[in-house]
Amino acid sequence: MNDVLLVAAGFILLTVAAGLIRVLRGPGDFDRMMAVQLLGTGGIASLLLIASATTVAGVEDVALGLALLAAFASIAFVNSANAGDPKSSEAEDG
Amino acid sequence: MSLALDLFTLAAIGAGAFFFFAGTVGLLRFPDSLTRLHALTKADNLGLGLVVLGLLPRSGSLLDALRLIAIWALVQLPGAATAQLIGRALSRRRAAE
Amino acid sequence: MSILQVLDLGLAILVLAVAGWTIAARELFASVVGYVAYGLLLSIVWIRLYAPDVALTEAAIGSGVTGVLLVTSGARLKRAGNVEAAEPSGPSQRFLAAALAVLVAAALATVILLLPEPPPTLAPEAGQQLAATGLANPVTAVLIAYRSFDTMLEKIVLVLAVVGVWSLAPDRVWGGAPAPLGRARPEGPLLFLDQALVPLGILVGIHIFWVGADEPGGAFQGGAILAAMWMIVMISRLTEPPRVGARWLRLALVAGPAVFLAVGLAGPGMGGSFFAYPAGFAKPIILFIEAFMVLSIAATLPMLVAGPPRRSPER
Amino acid sequence: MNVSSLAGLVGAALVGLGLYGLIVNPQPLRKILAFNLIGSGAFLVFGIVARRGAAAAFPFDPVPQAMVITGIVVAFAASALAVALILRLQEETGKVTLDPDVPSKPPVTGASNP
Repeated sequence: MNDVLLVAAGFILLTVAAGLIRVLRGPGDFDRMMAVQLLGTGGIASLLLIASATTVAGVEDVALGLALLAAFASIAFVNSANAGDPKSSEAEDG
Repeated sequence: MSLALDLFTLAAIGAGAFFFFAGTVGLLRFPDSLTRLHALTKADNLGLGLVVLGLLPRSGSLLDALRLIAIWALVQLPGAATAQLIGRALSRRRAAE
Repeated sequence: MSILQVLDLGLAILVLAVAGWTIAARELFASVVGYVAYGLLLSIVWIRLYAPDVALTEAAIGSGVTGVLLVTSGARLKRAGNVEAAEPSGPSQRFLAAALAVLVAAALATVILLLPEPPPTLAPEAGQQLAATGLANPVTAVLIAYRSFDTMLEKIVLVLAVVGVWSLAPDRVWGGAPAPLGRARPEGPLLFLDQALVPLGILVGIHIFWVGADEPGGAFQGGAILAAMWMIVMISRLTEPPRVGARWLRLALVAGPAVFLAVGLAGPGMGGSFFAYPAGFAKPIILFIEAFMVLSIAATLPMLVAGPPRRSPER
Repeated sequence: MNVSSLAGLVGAALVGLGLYGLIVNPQPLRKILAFNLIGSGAFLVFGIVARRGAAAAFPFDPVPQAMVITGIVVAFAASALAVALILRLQEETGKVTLDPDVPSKPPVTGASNP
């Protein structure tokens, strides 16, 4: 059973990592971000699977933290990504 | 009983892995950013949700099970919000063109 | 080869590939996106090394907050516009750099393959006294009890970094607020996150600090999550970075190291020597110190990301 | 090969990659990023020392792990200070390099001292 969980973890990690080709190709900043968001969710999924198979204690809390921080990174990225919209790229006050 | 639970775990995790696969294929093959966003949100939501569902019978206590569900819920909130933000920014850009 | 070994090898290749991308990418943004992905993968590597505490710290500070610092400042640099950088390196310089890098990496790899056998360890020593601290998480015990002096000095380094960043401000804006983190116009989904995610995130941060005594987690990780939540609220412009002259901010910044030092100085009176905790009261004292450290970290990290003051205090 | 030497070799390779990026890349923010790669490579080496030191019912040696945790925080503080210096340099001179061959420009914003 544990081996099956590890295979599933490896499969999910590999697929979402293949999605990182979007980071290479772009074309836009948002496409890159989407690939990282998918990696974040898939990473959390495979983390939970690996933890369940190898019995590392307390990994649920790590996953909880990862979920929050992946969210934080995506929000900051949306904030500074280039949407090509001149109005929303703010004029900073000095 | 435990065989049935194991089968349930296998089925749910397999389905979750399938959704991650489908999401990645969509992310790589779909023609523009909005359709890619569509693929991403499905994988995000259902992929992790099914994996968590499959792991529930293996969690030691009720508290652990609740924690797993909380992880899934916590991923959904920002997932939905960033999808909205990206979609809005993309449609603004489309309108500007 | 077992399945776990295949998984480890695949993970190693992935980490190196993404790290290579962050070096090779043309634009800063693409490179930083790669860096955050790299941090996520590295957390999984840390779980495989049985280091969940480090996995959480790496995800929180190593990748998350550093990534946000770099994209935020990249956007500020771009906005200032017309930036002259040095010429890209020529082929010969690239070759020399690559040769040097390979040499250093090879030397390090040799050292790793020749590490002494049996490996030296402090784990038994750390385990022996664990019961006296009342903690169950040995990493927290090392941080706050056995090597407490290191951890306190490290908190002071954080305060010094804030002083260093602030001192780069021009005189006329001294005491004012740093530039805002977000765009001018708040957006609906961000406000939704402020209402739904941030309260939950604050709970999770406190939870991770609290369970850090017995399970993976602790002051650094919990504080970093609270810092991230504060930054989300600043990005959505519901609140602005505070004036650097504000008294509450300065108290929050120094509270961690100050309380830590005070307890350490009280050591000779209570337990016999500098930084000795009295027997029986170690756990409550450790949690007391950690609570102030959480506060300080939650205040320090956002101020480091926000940068020096940019608005004059009168405004 | 077991997981700890594999992770150690990854750490060594990361130090090499980061060093290359640090020397070759002209953009200063990218240099900071490369520097962080070197840092995480060094932390991984610490990580395998911790993993190899498993003893007395712990699957790891907690001392190196605690040092990595403080190290990550200090590395972030150093990055933040470096970023602030770069932004200030750019504000003062309009360039983001210390290379004397690149001509400096008058300040772009009015935020500098007279």
